[in-house]
Amino acid sequence: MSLIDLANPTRFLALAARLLPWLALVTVVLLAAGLYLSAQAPDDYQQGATVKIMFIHVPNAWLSMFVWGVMSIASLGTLVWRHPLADVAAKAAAPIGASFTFLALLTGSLWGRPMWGTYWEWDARLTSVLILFLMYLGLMALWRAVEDPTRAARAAAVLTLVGAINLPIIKFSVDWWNTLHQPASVMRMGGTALDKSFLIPLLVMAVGFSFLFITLHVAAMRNEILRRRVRSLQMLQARAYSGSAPAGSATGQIAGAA
Amino acid sequence: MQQTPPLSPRLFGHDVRCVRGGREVFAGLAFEARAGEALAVTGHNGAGKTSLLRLIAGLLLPAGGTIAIEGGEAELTVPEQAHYLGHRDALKPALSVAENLTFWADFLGGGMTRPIPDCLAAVGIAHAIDLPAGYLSAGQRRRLSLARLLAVPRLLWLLDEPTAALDVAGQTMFAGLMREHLAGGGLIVAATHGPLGIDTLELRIGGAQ
Amino acid sequence: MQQTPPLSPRLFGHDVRCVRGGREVFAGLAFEARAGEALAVTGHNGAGKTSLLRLIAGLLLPAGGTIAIEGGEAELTVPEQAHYLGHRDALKPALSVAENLTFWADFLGGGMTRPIPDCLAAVGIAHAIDLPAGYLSAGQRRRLSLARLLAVPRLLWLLDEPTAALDVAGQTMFAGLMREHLAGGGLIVAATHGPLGIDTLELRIGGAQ
Amino acid sequence: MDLGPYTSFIATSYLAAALVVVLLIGWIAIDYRIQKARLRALEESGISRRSGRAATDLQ
Amino acid sequence: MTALGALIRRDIKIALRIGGGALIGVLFFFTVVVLMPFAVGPDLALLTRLGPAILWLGALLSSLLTLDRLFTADHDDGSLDLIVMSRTPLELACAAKALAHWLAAGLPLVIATPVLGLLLNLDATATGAVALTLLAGTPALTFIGMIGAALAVTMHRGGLLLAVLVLPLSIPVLIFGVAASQAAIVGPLPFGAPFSILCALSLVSFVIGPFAAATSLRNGLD
Amino acid sequence: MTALGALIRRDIKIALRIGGGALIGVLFFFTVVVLMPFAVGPDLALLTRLGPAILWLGALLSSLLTLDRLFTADHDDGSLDLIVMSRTPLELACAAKALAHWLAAGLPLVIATPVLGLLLNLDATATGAVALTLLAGTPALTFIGMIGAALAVTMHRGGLLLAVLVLPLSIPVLIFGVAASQAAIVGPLPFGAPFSILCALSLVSFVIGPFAAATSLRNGLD
Ligand code: HEM
Ligand SMILES: Nc1ncnc2c1ncn2[C@@H]1O[C@H](COP(=O)(O)OP(=O)(O)OP(=O)(O)O)[C@@H](O)[C@H]1O
Ligand SMILES: Nc1ncnc2c1ncn2[C@@H]1O[C@H](COP(=O)(O)OP(=O)(O)OP(=O)(O)O)[C@@H](O)[C@H]1O
Ligand SMILES: [Mg+2]
Ligand SMILES: [Mg+2]
Repeated sequence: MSLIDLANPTRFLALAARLLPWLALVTVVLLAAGLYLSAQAPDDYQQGATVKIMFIHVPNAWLSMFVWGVMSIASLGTLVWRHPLADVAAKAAAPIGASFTFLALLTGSLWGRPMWGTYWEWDARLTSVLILFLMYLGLMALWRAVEDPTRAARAAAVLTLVGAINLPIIKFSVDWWNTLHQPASVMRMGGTALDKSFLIPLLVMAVGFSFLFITLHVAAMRNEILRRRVRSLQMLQARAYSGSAPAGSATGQIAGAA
Repeated sequence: MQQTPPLSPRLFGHDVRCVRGGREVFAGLAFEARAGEALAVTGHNGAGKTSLLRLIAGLLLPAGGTIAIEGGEAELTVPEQAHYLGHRDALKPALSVAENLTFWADFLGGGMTRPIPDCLAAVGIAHAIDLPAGYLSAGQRRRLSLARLLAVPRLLWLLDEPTAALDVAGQTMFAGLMREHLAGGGLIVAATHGPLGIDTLELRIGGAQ
Repeated sequence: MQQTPPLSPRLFGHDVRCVRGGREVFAGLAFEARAGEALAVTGHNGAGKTSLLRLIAGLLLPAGGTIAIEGGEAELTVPEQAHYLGHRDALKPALSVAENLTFWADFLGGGMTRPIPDCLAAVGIAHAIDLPAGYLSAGQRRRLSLARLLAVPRLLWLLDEPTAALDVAGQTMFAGLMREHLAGGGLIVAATHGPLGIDTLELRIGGAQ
Repeated sequence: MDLGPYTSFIATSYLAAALVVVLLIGWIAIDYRIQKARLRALEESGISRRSGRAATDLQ
Repeated sequence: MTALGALIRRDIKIALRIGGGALIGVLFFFTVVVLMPFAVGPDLALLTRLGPAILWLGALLSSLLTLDRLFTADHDDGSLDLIVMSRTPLELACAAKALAHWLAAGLPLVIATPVLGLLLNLDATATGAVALTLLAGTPALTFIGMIGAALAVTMHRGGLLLAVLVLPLSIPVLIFGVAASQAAIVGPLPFGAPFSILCALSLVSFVIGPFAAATSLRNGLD
Repeated sequence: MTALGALIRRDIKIALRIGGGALIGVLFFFTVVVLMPFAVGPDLALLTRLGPAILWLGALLSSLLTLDRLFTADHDDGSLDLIVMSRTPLELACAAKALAHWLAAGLPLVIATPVLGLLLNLDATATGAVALTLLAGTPALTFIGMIGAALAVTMHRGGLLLAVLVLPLSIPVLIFGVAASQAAIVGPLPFGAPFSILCALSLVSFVIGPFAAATSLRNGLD
């Protein structure tokens, strides 16, 4: 099955119908295994049981950024190659990405309360995730503001790409901004040197959430394709019955020209 | 900037397809016009006349097919060799008649233009030269738009119902201007519901009503 | 809400003067129409046809003169007894055809209205009842506006070029609706450039072109 | 399994994640049904994809 | 009542459909509040102290800036002509439209306040106080802003000009809104006094707003 | 060059004529800054401390909110069609329009800053620093906001949605603008470092803005 085939929405629908059950199955298995493993994971000597929040927090944080990346690639597809599925992919990914970002923020705050004594801190990483969340919402607002999906797609693609450039800029500038006024009051876990007993459940959960994303994304793309089909059929219907509209007005004819 | 075409230029479209708002307006359209010819685009409301002009002007992207000029200025695209006169008249009510026209002459023609007062006189609004464009009646606004076509020479005129809002005298005046443009080797594509007052080829979109 | 006029109602204007943007459009205009009569307002572009309709509808204030209905519902003003159908169609693209019409029926008629599906069927867009109004073509939008006139009974119909955008079948259908309205004792004032398909009195503004 | 003094925080995190995921799945599933139903209704009312082949290819 | 109910229902529906603007106001509110720490610096104590002011400013700007299409949208598509001609008094119709706008765009601001309170490190009392004052005060902002929205029909432009016209009128609301919130948080004044003035301002605006807007609309059509 | 010069001259002329929007932005800037003391309370020391932040916020909101008609005005009257068709590259035309907008609506903000500095009890150095950073930073705001203004053509609506889309993009400018001002006023860091980053951001936006706007305009016409 080549890329050309996939470009055909009908083929995509057929493929999605075949793939979705399997994707869902893999997701369920992975997430179940991940949950089991994280329940088995020992407590951290410093953070106690709260380390369990990590197993949801970190996968969601990763995915929040990963999804924007997917949308950026799709946007290139829309603007440069005008691939017919690209804007469907971008539009379907936005709400899912926003949900993951929301979860990263929420679980991070819930972790922060026991760890730092506050739900929120205007720290570099936290703030840039918050802005990412706002950008997701803005993008979704843009999709909602334009009725015609193809026109909305191009506008959204420009914004997605500009946002992709901006995110690292925000990340770095926020680092700067923070140290300028006061030393980082934020303590955080060592991070890199993660023990195996935490690493394995974390990785399983991360892969599980990634599969969750793929599953949901394929399903949402299918919905979007159907929605557009409904829209164009409705437009046909609007025209089909109109009193005396000339039949076959869709095709051009030449009379007496050149 | 003036067209001194080596060959006699030819505008043609081949298998043009237009989709707007997710709906096909027309498909498989072919047309052709040579230097000195005018093509009248006709068809019922919503047939796609305006859409065709905007496709030629590069303001809409065709869903398929090609539109090109053969024998024009080779390094320029079709829109760069064309004037587009649409329903909206590209005038700023706050600027005076002269300021409006001078701006378009400078912006489109890069200064190599017919003198502004001549153009205004040719369309019959020389007396209003210093009025703000906002005070003009609909017919006078249309005349001011027409003056733009004279101020900057372009090979192809794309006209969307150009005689709307013109009174009888205005239509005669405009027919004269079009005849001059054609005689100078120009091309015209005009969407119209009525007669233009010049000899034209006809391109009918969407079948008989 | 339904008009059951005690006398045969009469709409009249006397010495009406209209000033727009500081310029007099017309003055000393007099007109009259009785129950069952239609008045066609004609005149060249810019003569003041639309202005006259908006004066009657209370949307412009006359610079002089009176406009009144005799023998209508006494406690109501002229605009409150009238339907106004202008160039802009008062439809919300995001709402469906049925939602749009239901809103106007509820808002204008206070619930005492003809059933919505009947009205839509009468103007020939029953099949589109659940579509967003934004998907309709210009002619279909116009039909939906016409359905408003049927949904809520009003004595006086003020119509500004009502047949614009209607195709031939649509014009016949609309002429039938107007005839029905007149037969029921209604009044019509319509600005028009062409024939309406019913017998009318004529009011010419601004003299011959 | 004893989660110590912060049980509520951990539980809330997991529950919130579950809730959001369930909402997402529910939304997507319901949306699918709605679109399918609309398509069916349209096709029953005689609008077939073939009658407007070109118009329905996602453009 | 059918007429007014229909108008309110329609306006809310449109605000929530595709192309409607109901949630954009909340998003703007969010963005403005998130912006503040970047300007002021990430000092949580200072942010907490400024919290009520920041929330009120965000709500004020967002209420006023969403208002610009309140009447111009209806004017552009011709609905306003029919509303003016109808048998429903124009004042009531204006009030109904403002109410619908508040329900779709003002109330969500109040609901979003607790989340933003967390970001600004406000405690439960403080957040509650700000939300309560916003609940009492945003209707006043909508009904005052409505006057500007009606003027926008006459002037054929909305946006910033509207904000410039209306902001000075809304200063009293801002003052008493922040004062009441501060009173609830740090004292020493009682919460009741500024809060009842706030409510009084809202009540006054319910009367003045619709009348001024209706007058301006009647004169502004052409 | 004639073409771009003509475009800049026209846009400035229109902005300054009656009905143009050049001064509304300044008025809005004034209003927002004057509003702040009402929200924050009359604590002069605090106001002084917040001064640069307030001025920057006001300038940010005012620049972005005046931008919404940058392209839509030309789209509505059909000028944009002719600009897109012309022999001038669309990117340059966009840049010229943005430059004109900055001259008519951004520069006045810088000029108004000293007056507002007085109101906020800022001393001469502080006011100078803020004005200088605004001079370096407002072009970036205009050129970033231009992207939103071009998107507004596609969306058939400007206003708040535009602000919501563009505000996150302008956060870096805000951060370094305020940081440079603060550095000049209280130290301890040198003024130069954040200021040169600010300038760099402006330069980057000069490139990205016109390209993104032109892409969006080309695709957004219909
Ligand atoms: C709302 C608050 C929070 C947000 C928005 C947030 C955001 C993020 C993001 C974006 C990442 C991925 C970054 C990367 O891989 O480079 C991440 C990773 C992580 N976060 Fe958080 N976080 C928050 C709170 C917390 C808290 C309170 C803790 C624990 C004390 C925490 C611990 C971690 C750990 C251990 C990682 C993995 C680090 C790594 O892979 O290097 N986070 N978080
Ligand atoms: N902006 C748009 N978005 C989506 N569809 C559009 C748009 N403009 C026009 N259309 C549709 O495209 C079709 C062709 O429109 P077009 O304006 O080209 O017709 P036309 O032949 O110029 O009609 P008229 O005689 O009324 O000028 C119509 O069916 C119309 O509904
Ligand atoms: N909004 C306005 N402000 C100022 N003057 C106006 C306005 N609208 C119309 N006019 C002027 O009033 C006069 C009458 O306009 P009106 O629209 O009533 O003409 P009409 O007879 O309906 O023309 P048409 O046949 O084009 O519809 C015209 O000279 C016009 O220039
Ligand atoms: Mg047309
Ligand atoms: Mg008229």
